[in-house]
Amino acid sequence: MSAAQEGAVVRAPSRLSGLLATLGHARYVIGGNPVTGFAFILLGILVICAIFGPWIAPFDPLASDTMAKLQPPTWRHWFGTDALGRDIFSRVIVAARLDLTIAVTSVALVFAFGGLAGIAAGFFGGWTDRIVGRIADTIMAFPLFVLAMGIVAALGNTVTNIVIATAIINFPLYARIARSEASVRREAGYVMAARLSGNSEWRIALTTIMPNILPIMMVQMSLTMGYAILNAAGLSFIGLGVRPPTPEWGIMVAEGAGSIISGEWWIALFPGLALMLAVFCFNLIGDGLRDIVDPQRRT
Amino acid sequence: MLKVLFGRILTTIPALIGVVVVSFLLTRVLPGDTAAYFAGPAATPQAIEEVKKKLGLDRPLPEQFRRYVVDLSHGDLGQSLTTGQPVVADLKARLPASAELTLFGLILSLLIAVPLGILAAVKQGSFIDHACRAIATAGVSLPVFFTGLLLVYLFYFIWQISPAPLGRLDVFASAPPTVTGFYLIDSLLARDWEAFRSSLAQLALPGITLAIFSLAPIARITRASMLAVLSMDFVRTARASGLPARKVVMTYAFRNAMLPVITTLGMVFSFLLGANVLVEKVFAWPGVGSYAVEALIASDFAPVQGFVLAMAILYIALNLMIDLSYRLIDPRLESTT
Amino acid sequence: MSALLDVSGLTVEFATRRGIVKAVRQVDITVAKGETLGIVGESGSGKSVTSYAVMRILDRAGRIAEGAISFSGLELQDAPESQMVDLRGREMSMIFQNPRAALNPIRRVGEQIEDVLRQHAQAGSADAREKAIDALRQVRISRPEERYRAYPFELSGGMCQRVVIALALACRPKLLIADEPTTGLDVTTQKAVMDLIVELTRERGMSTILITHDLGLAATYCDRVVVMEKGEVVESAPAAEIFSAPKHPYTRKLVRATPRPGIALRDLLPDDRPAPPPQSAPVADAGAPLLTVSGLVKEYPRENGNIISRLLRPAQAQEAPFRAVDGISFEVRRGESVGLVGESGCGKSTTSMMLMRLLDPTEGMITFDGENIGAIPAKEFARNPMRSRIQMVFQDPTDSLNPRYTAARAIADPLLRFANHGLNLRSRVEELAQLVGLPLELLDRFPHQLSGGQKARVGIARAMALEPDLVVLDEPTAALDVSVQAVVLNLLADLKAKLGMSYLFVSHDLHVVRLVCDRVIVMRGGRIVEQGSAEQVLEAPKADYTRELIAAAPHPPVQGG
Amino acid sequence: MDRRKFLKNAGAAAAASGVSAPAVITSAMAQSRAETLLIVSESGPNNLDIHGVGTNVPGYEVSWNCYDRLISHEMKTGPSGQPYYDREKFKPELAEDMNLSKDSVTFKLRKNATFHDGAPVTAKDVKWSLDRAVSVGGFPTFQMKAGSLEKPEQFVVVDDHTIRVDFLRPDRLTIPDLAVIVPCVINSELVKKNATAADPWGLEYTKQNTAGSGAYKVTKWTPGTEVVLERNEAWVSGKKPAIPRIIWRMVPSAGNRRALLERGDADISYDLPNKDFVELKESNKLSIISTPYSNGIQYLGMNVTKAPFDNPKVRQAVAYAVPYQKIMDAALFGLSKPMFGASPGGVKEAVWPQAAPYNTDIAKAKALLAEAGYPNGFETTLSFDLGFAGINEPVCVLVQESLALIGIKTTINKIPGANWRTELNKKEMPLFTNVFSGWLDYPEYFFFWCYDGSNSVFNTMSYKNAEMDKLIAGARATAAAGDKAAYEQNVKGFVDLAFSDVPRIPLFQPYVNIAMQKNVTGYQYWFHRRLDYRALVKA
Repeated sequence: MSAAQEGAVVRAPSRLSGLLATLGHARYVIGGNPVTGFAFILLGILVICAIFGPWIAPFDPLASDTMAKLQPPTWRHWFGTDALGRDIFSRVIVAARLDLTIAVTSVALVFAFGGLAGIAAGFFGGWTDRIVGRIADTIMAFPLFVLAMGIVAALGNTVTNIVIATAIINFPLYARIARSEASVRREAGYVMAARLSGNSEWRIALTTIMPNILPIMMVQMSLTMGYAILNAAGLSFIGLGVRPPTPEWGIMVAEGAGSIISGEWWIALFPGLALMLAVFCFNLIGDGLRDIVDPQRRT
Repeated sequence: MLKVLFGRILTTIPALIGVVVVSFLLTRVLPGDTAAYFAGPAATPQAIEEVKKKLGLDRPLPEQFRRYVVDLSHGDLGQSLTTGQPVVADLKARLPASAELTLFGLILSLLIAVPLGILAAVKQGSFIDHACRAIATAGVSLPVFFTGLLLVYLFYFIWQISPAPLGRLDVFASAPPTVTGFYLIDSLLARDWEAFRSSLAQLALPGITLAIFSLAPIARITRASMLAVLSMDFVRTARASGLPARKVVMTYAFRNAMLPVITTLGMVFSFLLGANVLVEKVFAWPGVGSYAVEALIASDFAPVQGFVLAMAILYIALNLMIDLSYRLIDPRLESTT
Repeated sequence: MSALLDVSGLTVEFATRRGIVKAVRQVDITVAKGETLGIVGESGSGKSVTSYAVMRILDRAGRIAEGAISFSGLELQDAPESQMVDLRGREMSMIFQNPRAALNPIRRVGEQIEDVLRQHAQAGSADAREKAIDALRQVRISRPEERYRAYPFELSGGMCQRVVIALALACRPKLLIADEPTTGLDVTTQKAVMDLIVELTRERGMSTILITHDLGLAATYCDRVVVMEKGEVVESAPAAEIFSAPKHPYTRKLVRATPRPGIALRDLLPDDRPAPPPQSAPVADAGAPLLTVSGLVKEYPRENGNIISRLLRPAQAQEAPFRAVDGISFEVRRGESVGLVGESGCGKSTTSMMLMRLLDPTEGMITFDGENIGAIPAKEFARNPMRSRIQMVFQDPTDSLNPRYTAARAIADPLLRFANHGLNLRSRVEELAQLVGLPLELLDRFPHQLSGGQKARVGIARAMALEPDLVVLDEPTAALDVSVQAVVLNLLADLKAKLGMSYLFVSHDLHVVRLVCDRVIVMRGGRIVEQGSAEQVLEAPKADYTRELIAAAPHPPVQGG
Repeated sequence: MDRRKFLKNAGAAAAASGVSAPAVITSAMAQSRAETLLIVSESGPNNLDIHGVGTNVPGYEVSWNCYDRLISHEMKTGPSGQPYYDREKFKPELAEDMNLSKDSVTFKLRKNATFHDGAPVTAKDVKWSLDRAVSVGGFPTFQMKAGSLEKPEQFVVVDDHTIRVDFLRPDRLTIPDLAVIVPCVINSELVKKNATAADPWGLEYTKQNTAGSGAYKVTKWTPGTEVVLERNEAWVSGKKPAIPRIIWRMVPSAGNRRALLERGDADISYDLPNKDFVELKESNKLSIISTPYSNGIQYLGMNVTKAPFDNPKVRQAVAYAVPYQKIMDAALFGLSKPMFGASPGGVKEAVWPQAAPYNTDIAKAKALLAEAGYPNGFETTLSFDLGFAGINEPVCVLVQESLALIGIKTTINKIPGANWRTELNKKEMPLFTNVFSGWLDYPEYFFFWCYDGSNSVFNTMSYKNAEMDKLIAGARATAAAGDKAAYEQNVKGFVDLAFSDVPRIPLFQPYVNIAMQKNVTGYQYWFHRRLDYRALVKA
């Protein structure tokens, strides 16, 4: 259908009122759940850091200053300095961009592929279902982190490959959720109605099933973003992460981890906290979204 | 029941074939040149060629795959070049260590997460609910290697309540005679309290590290499925029949809520096996995870393949167990066999 | 008779996202010893909430804000929970609709009864089993020893409801609250269950509260009926009076809207509403066959196992496939309305799905306007121009509307696929909305912002959008309140008259079928038991099964006029 | 209650409740603790035999301690007072006497020497072992070749206890090459018994078992986890070792290795980050010994076959841009010997390694780069071996930062240890850092491998210069001939050329660091840089 035609049916105010209703509900959920509200504030801070990081950071995150190496937190260096004298506060802030990019792109990728494959599997069933199921089973049979390691080791340790590996290991999860949600809706009245209206199966999958699954997928996406960051950090720990001296939380924790014993706790702690807060925030938002989406709570 | 088991095993065959192919391909595209690595620090190109020939790496890929599959059918997973041992022997020696650690972590996690999840569901929206969510989420938000190192720092280095992170036993304690390969069980069987104490002490920190990591998914699914079950009609019936809250929650709601929890356990286990890799590295744990990582870094194909196959079989076995326990809990599935 | 239960000034509040909502306001209800009281109301009337408040099993969000509940001299509104636990099941108990869901799916039914017996110290570990079996026997469950070990999924719906009754009556309570105990059950089962409840409670001199939306049911089984609307009691009267002399306008409306023998479709509507002018479009070659079904069969394989397990099983061990529809033949003529009646599992839904070309038949022909559309695979039928000529109105108006489409978008959906491009969609949609009586300002709302009746209208408008020749109505009013049902049924009749379509009306409700259909087909076990003109089948049934069905339907006292 | 007492009580309480209590050690355990040396390191051996395929460096340590060689080195005092092997002086090990002539050397074996299984050590075993070393291929054969030991015919059994090694050509590295790890003496009868047609040299057997006559034998080996060695009580080839038992545990996490040392649970480790060594030294709880790598250097290499590094001016510009002092401070914590800042005006001493005449001078670097035709710099990648990321990563980050100042934009490429050698072999990396050190501590040995036009694996820059080749060949010839003056001339010449042409920029001479409990003494520095257990003493 042409957008113009569809636009002719749907009037602008309805979209707006729908949005307002959703927002109103979101406010209700957040009001009833202060933790989610807190998470959204955190997300805001993270996004600001990701966008304006280089301007916010008081120091050049890459500039070494061997005279000021391994300084504990001071007024000048809030989070202290690392072994090369780089300002950890600046590095933590600037790293937000890369970490969020990894999280967002890998999740977008897996949503596109896993989500579509799952919808196709759940909606069409038969061979599509079997093939998608087999692929998912095969991936699931690997311990996921080890598979990610293998992929990054095989393809080379670039940010792109970390993103690809994270997407691949999350494929089964998305495919399964999308599959089960799509197969539940396969026989729903409105899907049959869409058939009666003369919509082809593919069109129904994309225009009817997908938008209805989207909210549930959003919950999963939020949870996976946190996992993607953790995954990248784990890869960094065993040396398969991003390239130095790029600031990235995982690799900063990994670098600083060895220094905990020798007393330079701040090197690992602050990026670790940032990492934790980001993952924490995505997880809480995922939970919050679930509450918003969940029809059981939507009374 | 046996028929079910057999049927289930048959359905896993395609996935197993997939695993064999993927693991083979994955390890062959690893960029490292094994031959160069093992020809020694001063190898000439000829020396490297020699090693290549010795390892059969000069053959075409399909030929290598054929040989791999033939060997596999004889139970031969090849030789690890990093440890110099047959992969089967290595896995045999190391698998119990990983399994013991993972199961210990999982059980610990279950013991904490399930009651927490139930409590959060029963007192939905209360302070406890939010606290449960925050605690569990914080646990999963920490990179597992960071948690591990922090625990070592605090419990071993600062407070000195934990033994040195040196593997499964104290350096000077001797391992109990092998029955199951699980030191905790073996030492109990042998009534070797010293070894039991030592292995429990060694297990504590890595076990806690894993437990912290797996708290969130278990607590979350317990809470969610408890909430779903608590809103079901039969719970209302039970309440209307005057059954006390405790009985309603534990006997009626919880048993029904167990089903999704058990399903999630499969995922969590796979999750933990991945996390194991990092934990084993931190705690010098002689398990398969650290073994695979080292092999991967050294482009040592055979152990990586062996590890992956072992994990796939473990995972499939675990899913079988989950399937069967599901049937034990839920009579509805029994009739569909 | 002294009062066993006395509810006075009860107000129940719920905390929702729109703030505090009073679900029940200032309700006074009295139940005498041995009395059967019916609480009747449409959805949202607060009838269930009232009973939950009496049992003190309201959700966390709900609380008793005001009022007193006195039971056997005990004040329940602020009794401690421990005392309530003791009362529930022993002194007062409750049965619910959807009996299968009301039982713990993974616990043997006998054990569930034992739990209650032991809880109330009615049985020790020695005799619990025996007493539980006895409880099963009392609700007329045959072979109770065997059933004791059964799980709910192994029992039929009616059997489950008997178990729930056994559970509720096991400790011989003084009061039984039955909340829509027969909704979702087939008519024949419904009658058996209601008879059982009445018999057992009378036998024991118990008081009963029957909560139902069905005024006919309440009038048939209750001594006294309380009518509730929007959280308030509007009328309370002896059962006989409610039908013969309803006082409150709402009661009158309800009474009128209840389908019953001997009335016409128009009689369902409130008397103050003027009957719409009779219109009828001339139907071209009326009476000519539009749809002919012959030898229609649908088989399903019994085993849904995978290929491997199927391969493993020896060929002779494979069971014969299940025949959901077993060789039926009938026809629908132009301008005709045909009722397809039967209890659940009789194959009527499968048949309608095949006619709609959403499901491929195993055997047989479906000839529509001279073309065998049964030969066109369901997957390709969407693109067939014939698609626009057969449409459907679904059972559940909520489920059949895409939650992400506005009403206008939903109605326009078939137009977007089939109508020519020059069409002004919006005006056509508005035209259709007017046709089905949907206020235009509702067109831009989403399904969750519409009431059940409004959603039903949207569904009907969508089915009518392409001016089809045949509309399959799959229990179109089953999910609606009676008053809404009355309006929708009339609307459908008007539309048919106006547009000259044929209807295939799939339903389990004989009263409704009688009002709407020209001819009736009765199905059972995938076969046609009887077919003929509505009058003939319903007034003078030939088949035993048809007679059984008619006898089981509740017969409210007929109101004159 | 003071803290210590509290902890003790807490420990006891914990023990009673079945939880950990490291403070409580039974007396039997304490006894064995005193007689055992606990070594911790990141990785362990993959093969107990240095002749095996792909034996890793930790495997060398096992070989060194469990097998004897004909001869070994005497000790001298090293740069910081520690015992240090004497390159020039040999001492008998299995041989009790060595007789050197112009074309051969003859060894008389100890009559009372036995293998671990009690069999006597004979000349036959020695010949078999040397034959094996030159025949099995791979690293051992290669190492033997470095001392012109190439053919089995060179090893002649004179009688049961006498063996002669014939020279192929005069080579001053022949004798030193007999004292490295590779020409170890193996129990030939025992190994032959366990050999197969497919494996005539019995490599599979010696991989898992030690079949030598050395001071220690491996009694338990769990690959990747631990190696347990017991003292050979019948050892006669030297002074009886002081420590009866060695437990060598693999602890992958550096932080934990440090913690173990600091807590006194581990006795010795040479496998810690430099920073930890510095801090441990300052805390004075442990003995720390640092020794520069003999004949070893970490450098920045440039591929001279490709633009822009084919231009010596560019290479010099890079050499002036390297932040040497920063590297010393931040990456190495001072634990290395500087290899920069020599006064200009040519090489004065015929020694190697020695400092290069470069300093950090950004202005000069810029000028040189402009002269070379790259006034705005260029882009390239800087690669390093992830296996040594602890030092390589900060070094590369600092170099990257500094190069950016002269317009050279670099991307850092971490290469996993396994791929590193492959990458080196390809010789395609434009810019990289690496370490090379030779067991045989002679400048011409180093230069032959690293700068000669024969372009060995270690000539990672693919450097080819006829004049350089002539000087290296000259040094080898004059050394064999014993012409000291001409030799020194040649050495100074090639060092000078290496500095002016700079295909590789020396960064620093790394240290071997060792951390021991104060009660452990007797550490000796060896060319192979691994531990010699025989000399260690635990009080």
